[in-house]
Amino acid sequence: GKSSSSSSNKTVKVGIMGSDEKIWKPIQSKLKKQGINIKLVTFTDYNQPNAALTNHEIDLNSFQHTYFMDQWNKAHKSNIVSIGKTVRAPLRLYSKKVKNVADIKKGDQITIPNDSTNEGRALHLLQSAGLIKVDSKVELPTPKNITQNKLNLKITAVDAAQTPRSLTDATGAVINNEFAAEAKLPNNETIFKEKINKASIPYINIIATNKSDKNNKTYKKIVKAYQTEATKKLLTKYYHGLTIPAW
Amino acid sequence: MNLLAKYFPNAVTMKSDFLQATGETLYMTAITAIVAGIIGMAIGIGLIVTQPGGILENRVVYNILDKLVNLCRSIPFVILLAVIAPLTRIIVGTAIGTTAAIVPLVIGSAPFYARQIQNALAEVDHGVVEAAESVGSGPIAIIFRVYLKEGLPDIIRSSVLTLISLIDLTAMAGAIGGGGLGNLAINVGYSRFETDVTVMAMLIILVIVFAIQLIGDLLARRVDHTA
Amino acid sequence: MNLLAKYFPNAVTMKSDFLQATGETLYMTAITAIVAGIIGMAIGIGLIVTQPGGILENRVVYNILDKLVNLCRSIPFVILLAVIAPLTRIIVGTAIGTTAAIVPLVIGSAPFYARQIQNALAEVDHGVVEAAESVGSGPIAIIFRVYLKEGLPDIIRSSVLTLISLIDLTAMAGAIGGGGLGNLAINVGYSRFETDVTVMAMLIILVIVFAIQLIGDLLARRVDHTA
Amino acid sequence: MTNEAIIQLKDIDVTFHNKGQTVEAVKKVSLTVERGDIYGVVGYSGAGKSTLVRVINRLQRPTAGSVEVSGQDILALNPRELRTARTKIGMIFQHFNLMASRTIADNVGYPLKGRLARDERKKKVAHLLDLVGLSEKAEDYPAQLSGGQKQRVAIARALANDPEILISDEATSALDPKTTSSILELLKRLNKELGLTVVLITHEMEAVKEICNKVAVMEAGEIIERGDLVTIFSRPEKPLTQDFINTATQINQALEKIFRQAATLNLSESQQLVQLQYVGASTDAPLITELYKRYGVVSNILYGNVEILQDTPLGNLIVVMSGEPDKLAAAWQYCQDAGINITHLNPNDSEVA
Amino acid sequence: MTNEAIIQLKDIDVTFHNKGQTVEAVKKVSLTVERGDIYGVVGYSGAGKSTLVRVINRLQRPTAGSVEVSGQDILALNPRELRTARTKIGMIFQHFNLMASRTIADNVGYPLKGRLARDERKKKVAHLLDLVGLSEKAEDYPAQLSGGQKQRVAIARALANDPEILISDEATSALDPKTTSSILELLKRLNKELGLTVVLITHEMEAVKEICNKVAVMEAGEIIERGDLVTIFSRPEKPLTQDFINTATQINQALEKIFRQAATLNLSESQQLVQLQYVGASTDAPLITELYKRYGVVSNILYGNVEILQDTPLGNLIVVMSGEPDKLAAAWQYCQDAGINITHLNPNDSEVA
Ligand SMILES: Nc1ncnc2c1ncn2[C@@H]1O[C@H](COP(=O)(O)OP(=O)(O)OP(=O)(O)O)[C@@H](O)[C@H]1O
Ligand SMILES: Nc1ncnc2c1ncn2[C@@H]1O[C@H](COP(=O)(O)OP(=O)(O)OP(=O)(O)O)[C@@H](O)[C@H]1O
Ligand SMILES: [Mg+2]
Ligand SMILES: [Mg+2]
Repeated sequence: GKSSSSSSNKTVKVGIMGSDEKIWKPIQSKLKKQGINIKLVTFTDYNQPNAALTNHEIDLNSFQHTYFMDQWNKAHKSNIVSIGKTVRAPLRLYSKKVKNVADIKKGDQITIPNDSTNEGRALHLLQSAGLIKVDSKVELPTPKNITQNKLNLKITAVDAAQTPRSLTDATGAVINNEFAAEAKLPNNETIFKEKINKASIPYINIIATNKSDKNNKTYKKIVKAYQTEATKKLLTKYYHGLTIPAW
Repeated sequence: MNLLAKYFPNAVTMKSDFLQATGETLYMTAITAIVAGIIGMAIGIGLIVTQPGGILENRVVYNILDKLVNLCRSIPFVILLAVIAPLTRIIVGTAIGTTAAIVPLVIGSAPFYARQIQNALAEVDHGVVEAAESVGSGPIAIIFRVYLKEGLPDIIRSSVLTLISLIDLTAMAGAIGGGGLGNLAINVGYSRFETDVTVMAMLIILVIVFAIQLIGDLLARRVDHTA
Repeated sequence: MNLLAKYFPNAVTMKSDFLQATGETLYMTAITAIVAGIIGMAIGIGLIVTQPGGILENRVVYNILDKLVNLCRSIPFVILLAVIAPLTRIIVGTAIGTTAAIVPLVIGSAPFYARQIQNALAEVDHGVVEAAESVGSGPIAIIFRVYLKEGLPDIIRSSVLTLISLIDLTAMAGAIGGGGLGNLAINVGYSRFETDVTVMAMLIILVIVFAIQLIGDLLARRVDHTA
Repeated sequence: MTNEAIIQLKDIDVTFHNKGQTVEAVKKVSLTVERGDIYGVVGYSGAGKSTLVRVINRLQRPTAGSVEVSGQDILALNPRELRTARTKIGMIFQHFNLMASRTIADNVGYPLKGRLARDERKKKVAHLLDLVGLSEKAEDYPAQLSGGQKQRVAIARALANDPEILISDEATSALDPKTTSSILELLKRLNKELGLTVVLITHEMEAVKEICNKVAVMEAGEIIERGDLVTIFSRPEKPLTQDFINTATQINQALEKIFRQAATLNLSESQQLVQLQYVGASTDAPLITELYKRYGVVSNILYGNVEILQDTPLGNLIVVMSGEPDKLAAAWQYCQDAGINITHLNPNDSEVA
Repeated sequence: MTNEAIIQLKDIDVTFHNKGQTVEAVKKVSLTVERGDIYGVVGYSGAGKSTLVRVINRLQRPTAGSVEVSGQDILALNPRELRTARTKIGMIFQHFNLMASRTIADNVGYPLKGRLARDERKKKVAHLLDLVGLSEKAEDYPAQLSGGQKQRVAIARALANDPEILISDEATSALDPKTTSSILELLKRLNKELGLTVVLITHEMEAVKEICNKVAVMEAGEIIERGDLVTIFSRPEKPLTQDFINTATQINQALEKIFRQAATLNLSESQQLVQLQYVGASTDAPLITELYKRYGVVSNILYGNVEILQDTPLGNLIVVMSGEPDKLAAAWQYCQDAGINITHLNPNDSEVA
């Protein structure tokens, strides 16, 4: 579409999640000095930014990980591609009631985010923590796909923003880094953390665009502007090490 | 069955999920309807009888109820889910799960229903209320034997409206682990791009909505003797 | 100002955000109210006049409208936001942003309003309609000069109810980048655990809700000449 | 006035179905109203009067039968034609059916909207309100009116369109005698001056006597008797009609009282209680004086009702006649020859004529 | 019957405020109704009758004044006491106020719920419906009734509680003469047998004549005349009262017609048109015969209304008297001496008495 023009005074619309504004605002001002106008379009729903992208209502988006993008492309026969990594946002298992995974008792309740990718990811996390086993044939498991649950844990999917809040009721909660940071959860309440290994690669967040715009120079500049020390500092400031730069 | 499998490839494999979700939706809707129904009805009646010119005119009570209803109605439901967690914990022991969802659902729908009841009862002919007063009926008798009886067709129609809105509201109960068809449609169908699951969930909701509307219309017609 | 800063540490730094969000909420609410108001009113009137015994009794049209309303009301709003994106794109050129939010808001609230209007007009005395018929009034005159005129107090009360529900609905419009106070409350206040932002956003919504209710009550009282 | 039929109902049936129950409100009724008639319809409460007249402007579609108004088959009209036809038929509803949301002036002006310019409309409304004596309530709302005031608004509204036919369903039932009189006079004037045809449902026999030229009596969905006013009042055939006329003249109550009275209880051999009924010119001859002059019979009027219907006098007297038995017999013969209906009453029979 | 006052209204004012407008519906009205009275209240439409009686059971709180019913200060009662007091005051509303959602039987049974056991209630309701002739409509709903049927339901409901006082606001206005009679008879019987006190608002002077023992006449919010029935009817003082009585007896219309009639237009020197009005025993003397016997004066009755109110005859005759001028004068003198009110009418004056 129209954004393929690389004229420098062109406005580029970037779709992000509302909570990422504080990271993107400084980048926006920085780019302005370089003659690139960024318009930030904030979303709250994961489905919308990709739809908007394929419809050229926005030019870039930065909210998803590769895995989600692949899923989306498959389902919508779209051609969204990554043009740069942003951060790793490992999931963590938190608890206010126990200090160790081993202290989790029979019949305890664990909450997990209810959006499908995080839900599946959270179940995998619980599996690697040795709490449950899930059907390996299923890519994105739901609590239905739990094949072994020795402790007879009650696993409840709730809104991602609810996971920190559910710590009052549940023994443990799998919480996105973003919400953990916002809720200012103390580090010592982390009882298990997603490992950074090969398996976690698909969960690296990216800046994405339509395949046709893959080589757009302006967009590359924007990626560059993101992948800076300044951004790293900001991430540390806001996420206290919960979110890890991935470039 | 072949056709079903063709158009609902994912949904057909999730029979138990659908059953459970339907059960959750009906459970949340039913319990909420009863509790919010009673509370909303009570507040709605309270508003009517204490309003200026009402049979128990009382400026203070009226204003408190009126403002309370407005207050509750000002809180977006998603927020409500979160902010009343402490209350939910007191009432049902936990703030997550299907039963816990009922508390915010009640608080989210009772004030709405109260307004509906208030509007419905405002239509009851004042002359009939006077006739009841003239034979010595007290406030209780006038409420139950005049307002609720005379306003019944409209109350039923308003209840249908509220009930259907309530089903809509239960869709959001997924946020606190309430489950239900709406949650299935959103968190499985929609966010995993399994459109057929969304469609199937919506079809089931549709059936419930039509059933409620049908029964409501029948009842309303049966109790409406004005023409 | 000190006190404000103490109790609303985050909110005070976001004056422009609040202004913008308030503007967005008002914008979405107002435009939706007008569009959904017209559509809902038309459908509600359609239901009343084509219903069995209505002045333009027509089983087919009545059933189509009735089912259409039920159908739309069966779709949870969050789903609606997504499924009508193609339609939204056709109408406003884009499926994201404040203006784009208006399309699902209209589709989400118009059927609800239609039912409200239907219920309100069902209360208009049949004898008065007959009186109008007896002097040779046609359907248009009866709709505008009898139904809408006689039903006005109830229509106003129902409109207030719908308008307030609509504000609630705009809170979800944030999902498609619609912004607004609800979005602020959810995405900043709720998701970022900045409770004061939530509270502030809710206070502003509260003011809007109270204003609507107040104006509505005043208007309804002014046009109600039944007692 | 021509003899042209303006309303012709033929074999009208109206049956209501309510949850299995069936009410035959009107059964095989035919009725012809001629242009310029003031046609009274009387009958028991629930006889089907309101239902019958609602058929005239098709507010009630009959289950069977045909309706012709001003030569048009009302049942065959399409909606547009029906509306035009209705503008010529004014209707005053038994339950008024005023619009609570409009002022009195607006209620009355309702039918004129779009037909008259604003100024003319205002003038006409003012005139109509003046006719019914409600000028100072023009800006009030129906809820602020008394029962009779509401009824007068309904009357004014029904006249707003200058209808050719006025259907009046108990239009004076809530009015005091004075106001009733003035309304009836108004209708009569419109009838005389503009040829307004009126179908007047009423239970007030005074109203019937005052303005109707024809009467139909309904009972249980049927018209049991009909005819011109004087005939019906002077020679009612059906017991119901007689009852209505008697209750209207209160002759039954009078008789009861008379029978209880001293004067009649000790009647001597030479005294006889009789009821005299006559129509027409008889009153011009001084009957009572004549009876004395000719036969020396003294008549004492205990109860009397002599009235003039449509310029025809109608007499109804209860008298005690005193005289020699043979003279009395002669006097009675004289009366009969003069066309006077004479009934001998026995006060000791408590049975009433 | 004792002379105990059962309803005592003192200096009642009722003022309505509507958007700046003020209507003084009732002004400084005092009224005493004694136990066993059937007190008629008549007056122009909009005179304030309904408003006044609504004060009795405090459906309308007066702006000023005091209300005493059965010795209780109604305005001072607390809600519970008021409810008890109200059970003893039955009220028939001008607009019926039936509950659309209840069957006829349930409407009538409404006041009995909780006071009578189910079986007794059923029996009583059946009895009441029978009294008003609506037994076969017991299971119908108000919307299926005719106007008069609705009114009868309202009457039955008002009687359900066996009230001591019945306030009846135009309770027979929608009823045919026969049904009206039977309802009035019913009220009279309840009055005689159970001492029911009735306040009867009506515009039907026949109803007043038939059952009231006292009458008050209202005009523009005030009671302008009051007294016992015979006094009011025989010697009405205020023009309004006279008008009402005249319109009721239709004497005005009769005069108009008479003036138009042949018999009166060519009156000779020796003829005179006179109106004779008398109360009481006068009717026992055979007046007309007497006039001929004594003075040779021949009287021809053109219009006559002789009726019996509360066992007192009341005569109103319009006659043409013929005789020698000096004999006529003597005859008139005789009438006057006998307590008969005599008015000379001049047919060429179109002015009506
Ligand atoms: N909608 C209806 N459903 C069933 N029955 C009805 C309906 N309307 C009228 N009726 C019945 O039809 C009969 C005739 O009613 P209608 O109103 O014509 O009587 P009416 O002669 O006007 O009486 P009134 O003098 O009391 O007004 C009554 O027995 C009444 O109960
Ligand atoms: N709620 C009200 N607001 C304002 N004015 C009112 C109200 N109710 C009655 N009035 C006025 O008070 C006056 C007396 O009314 P009321 O109903 O007592 O008359 P009424 O004597 O019963 O007349 P009718 O015989 O026509 O029923 C009328 O002029 C009426 O317009
Ligand atoms: Mg009728
Ligand atoms: Mg009145």
